[in-house]
Amino acid sequence: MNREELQAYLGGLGSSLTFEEGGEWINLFVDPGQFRELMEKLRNDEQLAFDYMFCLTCVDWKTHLTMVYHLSSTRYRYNIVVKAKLDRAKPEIQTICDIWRTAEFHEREVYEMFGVNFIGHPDLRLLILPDGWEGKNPMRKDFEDPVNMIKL
Amino acid sequence: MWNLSDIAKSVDEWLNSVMSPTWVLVVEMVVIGVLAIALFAVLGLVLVIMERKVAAYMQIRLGPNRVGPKGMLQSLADTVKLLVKEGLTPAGADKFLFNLAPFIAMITAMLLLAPLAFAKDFQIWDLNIGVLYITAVSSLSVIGILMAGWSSNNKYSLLGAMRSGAQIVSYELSAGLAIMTVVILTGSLQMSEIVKSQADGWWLFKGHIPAIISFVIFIIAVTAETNRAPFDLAEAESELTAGFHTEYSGMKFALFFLAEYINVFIVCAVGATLFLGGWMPFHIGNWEGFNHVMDYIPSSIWFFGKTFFLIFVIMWFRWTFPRLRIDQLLNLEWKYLLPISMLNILVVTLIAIKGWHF
Amino acid sequence: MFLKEYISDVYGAVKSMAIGMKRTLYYFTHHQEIITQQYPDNRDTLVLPERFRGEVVMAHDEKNEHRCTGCTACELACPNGTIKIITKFDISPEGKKKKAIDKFIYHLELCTMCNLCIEACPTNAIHMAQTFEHSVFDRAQLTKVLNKPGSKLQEGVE
Amino acid sequence: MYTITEEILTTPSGDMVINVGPQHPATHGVLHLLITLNGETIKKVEPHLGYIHRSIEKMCESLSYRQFIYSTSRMDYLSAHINNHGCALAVEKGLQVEIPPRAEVIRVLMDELTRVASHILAWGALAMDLGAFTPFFHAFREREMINDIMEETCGARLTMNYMVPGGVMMDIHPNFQRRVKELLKQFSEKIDEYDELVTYNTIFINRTKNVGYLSKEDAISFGVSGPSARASGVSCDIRKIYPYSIYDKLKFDEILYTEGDSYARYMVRVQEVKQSLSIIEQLIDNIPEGDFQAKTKAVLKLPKGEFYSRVETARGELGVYIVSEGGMTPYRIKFRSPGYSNLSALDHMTRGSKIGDLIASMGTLDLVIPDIDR
Repeated sequence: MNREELQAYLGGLGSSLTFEEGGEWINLFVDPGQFRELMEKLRNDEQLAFDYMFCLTCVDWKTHLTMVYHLSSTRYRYNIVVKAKLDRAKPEIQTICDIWRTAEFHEREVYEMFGVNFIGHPDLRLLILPDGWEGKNPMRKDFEDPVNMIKL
Repeated sequence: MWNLSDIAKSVDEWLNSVMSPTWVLVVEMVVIGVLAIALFAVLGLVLVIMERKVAAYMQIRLGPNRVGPKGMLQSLADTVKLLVKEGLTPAGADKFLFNLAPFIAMITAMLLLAPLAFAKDFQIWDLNIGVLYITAVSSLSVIGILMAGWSSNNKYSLLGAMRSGAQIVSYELSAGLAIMTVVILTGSLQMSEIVKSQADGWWLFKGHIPAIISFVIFIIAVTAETNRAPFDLAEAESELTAGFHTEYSGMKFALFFLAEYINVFIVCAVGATLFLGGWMPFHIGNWEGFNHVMDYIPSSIWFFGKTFFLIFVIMWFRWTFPRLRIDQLLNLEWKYLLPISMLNILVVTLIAIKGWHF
Repeated sequence: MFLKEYISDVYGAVKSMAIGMKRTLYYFTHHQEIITQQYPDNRDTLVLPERFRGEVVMAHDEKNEHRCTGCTACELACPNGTIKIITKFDISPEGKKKKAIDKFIYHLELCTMCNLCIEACPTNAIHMAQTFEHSVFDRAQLTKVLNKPGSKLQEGVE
Repeated sequence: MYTITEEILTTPSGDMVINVGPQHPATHGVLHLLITLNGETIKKVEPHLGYIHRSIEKMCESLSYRQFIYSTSRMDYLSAHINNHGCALAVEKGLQVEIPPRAEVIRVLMDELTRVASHILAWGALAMDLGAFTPFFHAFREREMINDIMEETCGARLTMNYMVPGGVMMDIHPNFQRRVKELLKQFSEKIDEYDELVTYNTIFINRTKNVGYLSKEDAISFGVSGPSARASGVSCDIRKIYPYSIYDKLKFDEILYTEGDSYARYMVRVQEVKQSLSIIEQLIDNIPEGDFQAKTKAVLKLPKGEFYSRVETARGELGVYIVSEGGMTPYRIKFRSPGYSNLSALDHMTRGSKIGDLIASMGTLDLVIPDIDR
């Protein structure tokens, strides 16, 4: 499948999917409610078989958070980007760490750095931050640390 | 020609002429004790610097080269450092056992010195079961290690000690069997008898291939018994940081360190005595001139030369091989060394009965 | 054949070990292969490549003149805030006010030797020196003023 | 007083929890593993990270596109050039600049030299983890030559900061070609030694064969990349499947093993050294003349959008994800570091094996802790 075919095929997977133009790969926006369902389809669909998740991260847009999932298929060599907008005050999304096991660590990182709550994650604890860390999430844009952050 | 046994004899005669026999015994014991401790100190220094130099040259570097000529006094400086260091005892440790353990390790090593023949007729105690005595006492060394590991209140130490226990107990078997081959060939447990029986050739050469096999097994087994790489699972610094002596510091650590080297020296001395003819010079058949030159070299030089060659071989192992895993270590003993040495001992018995050896 | 496998096992193991031991024995007996550099002793003969990045220095010629115009390109290029330039206004003989550097402050303790300031400099005023023994007892000594006292801007450098 | 005697006596299962790290000889840095042991058998491995987390991603948000590249050398310091290359590629994707052919060749040469240096260090460090010290020093002999080459051309030995958006910072040193050829000659003489000391050694084979098994499916699922994944049969060499720079014009093989154990991971590295050397051999006499740097503006501004570049570092796939708002600094940068994903597979790989196997698995995963912690 070329890019257009792939995009058309992906569009048929869910109702609330929107595509973002431009970019190196197909950008797919999904509603957090249908997110888990879509991801399962992407992983298990024989035409797609996105079995390798090479990047999982989050971007703080000040008004909302965006989860960014980079998926790759080792069988067909497709790459796509799946994005989901989250509410910044109470960010929540279904976990996918049982679909791609690498997500377990990456979700823990996003959890502590951005404060996203992954529903169903088996072991959502602090991984990088010191035990007993309280307060804001360091990678959010409004994080201030007067001691350790030196403004140049 | 003067040699060590003549000196000992004349000292003995002089002491007998000035005091009663009871006092002579007391004084001689004190003198031997002092000499033994002095030998240990010197051996410790020499072996440490030797190990570091051997390691350095194998690793294409220079090794210690600052203290003294060519760095030869480096281990002396290290000893001074260890002496003035604070010996810590961890809070949760069993203090009595913790402090006792290094001494047990050291005393065991010291006890093994008794039946060694350092030169012609120069032996502390030529007891008639010398070989048995050595195998018996050397197995005590595991107690010191177990004690240290258990009392340290450290999980690394505990794991190291348990590994060491399993290791030493199993490798004693094949070490013992390898020693037995020479005992069978000689027909005596006495050290001086064993050396004398090699006047016309070392057992390594006289005993055909079975003797060589048992010599190799002996070297492997004693390397394991002294916890040296590739069998240094008790310390295994990349797994257990430092194993049973993780919590030791200062002089208590130095005692463990020294005990390890003394043990290496002793097992190599035993190996040299049993297989390489002890203080017997190297003779070739009927080359009169060559044999005469060899006889001219003092017997103590022969003994120490052979011992240090074996020590070098053990160091050579250490700086070439990776470490085994604990189950592979036990596999090697129970699946390879033990069956081979048992078969070997049968062959040796056959050779001894039939008198096929030279 | 169990026994055959067993024996070939033992033989292969012994052979592989002997190969390794031969190699270490080779190095034990061939001391010319030693590659150790005896560092503090070879200070006199130690030559570092001319591109080695040790610290930022400002070149001064024999007339105590440098080439720094105080344009702060290096200050902007530095990712760590290592460089701080304090400018002043010189009065030239014709009575014209001219901007010049007062102090070129360089924080060696913050520097990561990334060479971005050298690349950014339009007048080649600063360059990397090949020094590398930077340890001192007081951190304040690592904050350096690169322009020498009384130095001036070289003629013709804009 | 709390003693381990009590702990062992009061834990019914007889399990024991041991800290491996943050200061431990086998973790090559400040990795902290909490391992649950039953005797010598590992029941669980739980990594605790963050001991040297410098938040490079956050720092980069305040650095310009020229400046942030230097900080990525501090992530995976053993493949600093390749990290820088990845960042430069991501920025260049946004800038749409044409890289001069000379710069591309120099970049690839540097990348491959870095890969060789990294792999032989991994070789030595693995042997040291398994208890053989000598190979470590022998590895440093060749690594030292590479470091000298780097020092001469780039000006630093470890954190070179040689790649800039649009090319490389400086032209190669006049001695570069001669010294690289010396290095190739040295390798052709000494490469057998590596096999003699480690690869053929029975103890080494026993310690690594069938140890830390990772199946192909698990490797993909855990996001394992680089030599560790290729040992499980996953074709994941970014240089082959999504070629960047001039890798599509070069002749080299992707090393694939299917065993998935520690020995296969080790063998992939040893073979990759040979492949990298052959790449260097192809390029060293064919460095085209021309500029070493494309003309770029003094102040770089990326258009609004997202730029993702993938490069193959010595440890696996490095992804540089730049979100730009059109300003002078990136809005958000994410480094997808290979070590982080590789580490997540460690627990799965080592459950039920011995402590010694954990060390071997860790050594063959070739973890670099600053890469994991970023």
